[in-house]
Amino acid sequence: MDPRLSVVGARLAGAARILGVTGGKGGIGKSCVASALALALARAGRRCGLLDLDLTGPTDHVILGAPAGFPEEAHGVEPPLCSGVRFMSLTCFAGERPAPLRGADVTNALLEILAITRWGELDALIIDLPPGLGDAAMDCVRLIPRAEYLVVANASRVVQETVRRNLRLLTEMKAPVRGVVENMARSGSDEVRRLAAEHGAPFLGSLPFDETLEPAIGSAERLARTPFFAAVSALRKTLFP
Amino acid sequence: MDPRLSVVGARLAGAARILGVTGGKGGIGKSCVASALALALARAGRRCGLLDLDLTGPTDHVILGAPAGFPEEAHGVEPPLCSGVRFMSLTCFAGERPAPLRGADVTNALLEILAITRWGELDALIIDLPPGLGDAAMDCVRLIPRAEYLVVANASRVVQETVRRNLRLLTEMKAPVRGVVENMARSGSDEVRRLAAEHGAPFLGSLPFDETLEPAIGSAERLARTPFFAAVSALRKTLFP
Amino acid sequence: MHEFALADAVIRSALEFAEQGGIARITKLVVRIGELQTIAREVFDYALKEIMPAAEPRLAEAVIVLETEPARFRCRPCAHEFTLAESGGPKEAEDAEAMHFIPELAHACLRCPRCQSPDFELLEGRGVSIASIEGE
Amino acid sequence: MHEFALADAVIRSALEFAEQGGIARITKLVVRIGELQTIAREVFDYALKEIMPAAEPRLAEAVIVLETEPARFRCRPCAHEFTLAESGGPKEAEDAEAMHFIPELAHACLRCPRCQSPDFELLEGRGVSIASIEGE
Ligand SMILES: Nc1ncnc2c1ncn2[C@@H]1O[C@H](COP(=O)(O)OP(=O)(O)O)[C@@H](O)[C@H]1O
Ligand SMILES: Nc1ncnc2c1ncn2[C@@H]1O[C@H](COP(=O)(O)OP(=O)(O)O)[C@@H](O)[C@H]1O
Ligand SMILES: [Mg+2]
Ligand SMILES: [Mg+2]
Ligand SMILES: [Mg+2]
Ligand SMILES: [Mg+2]
Ligand code: NI
Ligand code: NI
Ligand SMILES: [Zn+2]
Ligand SMILES: [Zn+2]
Repeated sequence: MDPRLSVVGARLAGAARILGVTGGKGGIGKSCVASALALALARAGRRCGLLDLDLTGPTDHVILGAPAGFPEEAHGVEPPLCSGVRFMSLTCFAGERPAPLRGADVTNALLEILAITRWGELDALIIDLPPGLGDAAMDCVRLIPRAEYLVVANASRVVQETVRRNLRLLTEMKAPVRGVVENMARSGSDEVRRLAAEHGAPFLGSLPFDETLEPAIGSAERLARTPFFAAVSALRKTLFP
Repeated sequence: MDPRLSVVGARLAGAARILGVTGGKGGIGKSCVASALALALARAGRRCGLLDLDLTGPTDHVILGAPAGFPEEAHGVEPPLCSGVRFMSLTCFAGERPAPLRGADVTNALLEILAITRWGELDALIIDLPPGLGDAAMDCVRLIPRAEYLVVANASRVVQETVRRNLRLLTEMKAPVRGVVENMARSGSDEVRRLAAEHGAPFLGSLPFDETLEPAIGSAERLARTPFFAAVSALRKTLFP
Repeated sequence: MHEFALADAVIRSALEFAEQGGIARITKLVVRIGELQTIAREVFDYALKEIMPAAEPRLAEAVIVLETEPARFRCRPCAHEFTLAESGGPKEAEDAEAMHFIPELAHACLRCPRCQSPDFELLEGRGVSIASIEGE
Repeated sequence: MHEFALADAVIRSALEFAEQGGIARITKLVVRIGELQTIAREVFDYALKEIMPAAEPRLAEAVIVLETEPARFRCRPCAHEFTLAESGGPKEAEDAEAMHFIPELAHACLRCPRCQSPDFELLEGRGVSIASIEGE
């Protein structure tokens, strides 16, 4: 009998809403959107958590410039406050070491993190998901049935192919899709809007391709001054009015 | 007892060399590089196979414009010839249907594909790997011990973080890294060269960021006319002289 | 008939086993066929005979038994256990063929009959495996 | 002391079990502690008592038994089976602490003593689990 299954709900009970950032495809900016969204929530005075569930390719600690080191223990693990965001990632424990994890290990590690992390009261918990339709994505749906999803896409044909599969699957699993957002938008194209409509999901607009994003990575201060962040802040208002 | 384990070696015996295209990070162009490399080999008169092992996010069929439909069966499965490349992907069987696969399913599906596919004589088999350090990456090392690896990277900080973990792991698993290539290079930056040097891997040069690549996706003819393809063809000469 | 490739794997596996165990003659080989892969016994039996090396003394007198194993699934989200028939089975011929090649495509073709989830575990009856080998 | 969070999980799980089984009083609870997580028995015992609801009649008389389960691994590439001691154990205090929080970080901290691969299976001795519950 796995006692962790009995405690996940209680650990997340203080989070008013839970939003998974997904899309199936790697490199479309899920982690940048998830991190910026968490930051935008914090800057708007909301209590916000960010959980990086891309266990074998974590990057949110790089984007936010989270300091290294084990989190505080107090009747569980306390997610460190990082630029106003309660932050949790496998890197809090693994540091720089690469952790190759097979599917069953991903499920176990994810369940352990959910069982021991004390988020406290949050207005929103943002979950950054890995690419692929694998263990983390399915466990998120299975273990956190009240999670809603934000799907990140762009106009590229290979991205559309992957995002389409992801949207079909979320719909089949009855996971509520709060909307689809286009990232890295360069010019006015209608592909992502059409993709959203195809699946009956709201299209939440476009986040611009932003040359200034990359040099801002690692500093919340600099991130907050980018046009990308301004667009994510507008998205934040739509998602968390 | 799993009989498939006894036949993998024999099925791949006709391939003179096997090259896995990896990098850990999604969206850095692994699939574009793998597909273009296979195409470049075919155009250079080499017998080449391409195996898409990104089972939950396959895209090589989109990039090459591979026709749909089950492959021919003849004492096994015959990889269809697609623009001169012997091509195999889960999409040959799954079509448009999304296939959510947990880790153990990935291992099983991958092993089944390896056990039933008759590649015949090949000068090179290119394997396109998914992002992450998970089941497919580890099974590739475990089941195909003679595979060499090409690591795709770029100058982005989040990419470097992920590729570094991937390189450390390949080295630890004693998987031969044939080299590191920079993709989507925009200007002269030295990050990827330094990353390669850090891990004692050859730096194989840069593939340009190419605006004309995206509209060429889906047609081998158009792909072959892009500057990206010209750069991949040069890389082909280095890797397969 | 990709069954030949699987029969080939079974034969190679049996010979490997004999090699490692220092077995001179395999007397009995029990092969299990999972229901999910819908391999017809006769087809597989024919494939095994076709693929069998003519001049292979270690297998010449082996009795080959084929057993079919029913497929059983358990849904992860709702814990419901079900059979292939209870899942409704493949909806189209294409689904059946997809699972014939790659049984894991069950996750693309079948759903939990109780909650419709594709996130189920295949407990038994996947594909071709060797249940036992006897030799001397 | 994140042991409190795990002890909390154990108590909730036991009460859930009692609820579902219509059990009025739990008489015995056997908790297994995997070696890999290096949770000290005394710490966990203390945590269980601290976390135990004071006014919980269903648990008031339960005998709680803690068992330690040694860790056993099997390497996937080379099939070698080994113990935590045979792996050489964690090299640094940081490695031990990482596995204390997330036992799967064994794949970042330990290697197969025969072939150095991080691709091994954890057969036994991972973390905290409930071995059995008795009640009436
Ligand atoms: N709107 C944007 N403009 C420019 N670059 C972006 C944008 N969004 C993301 N990127 C860049 O794209 C790369 C991948 O982003 P990341 O958030 O890691 O994607 P994912 O999490 O989907 O794999 C990073 O190098 C990041 O800096
Ligand atoms: N050199 C390049 N120049 C411009 N776009 C590229 C280049 N390489 C890849 N892309 C684009 O980047 C996206 C991701 O490429 P893909 O090959 O699918 O990455 P991966 O397989 O690593 O996830 C695609 O939209 C593709 O068109
Ligand atoms: Mg990411
Ligand atoms: Mg991440
Ligand atoms: Mg790819
Ligand atoms: Mg691919
Ligand atoms: Ni067949
Ligand atoms: Ni602790
Ligand atoms: Zn179900
Ligand atoms: Zn080993």
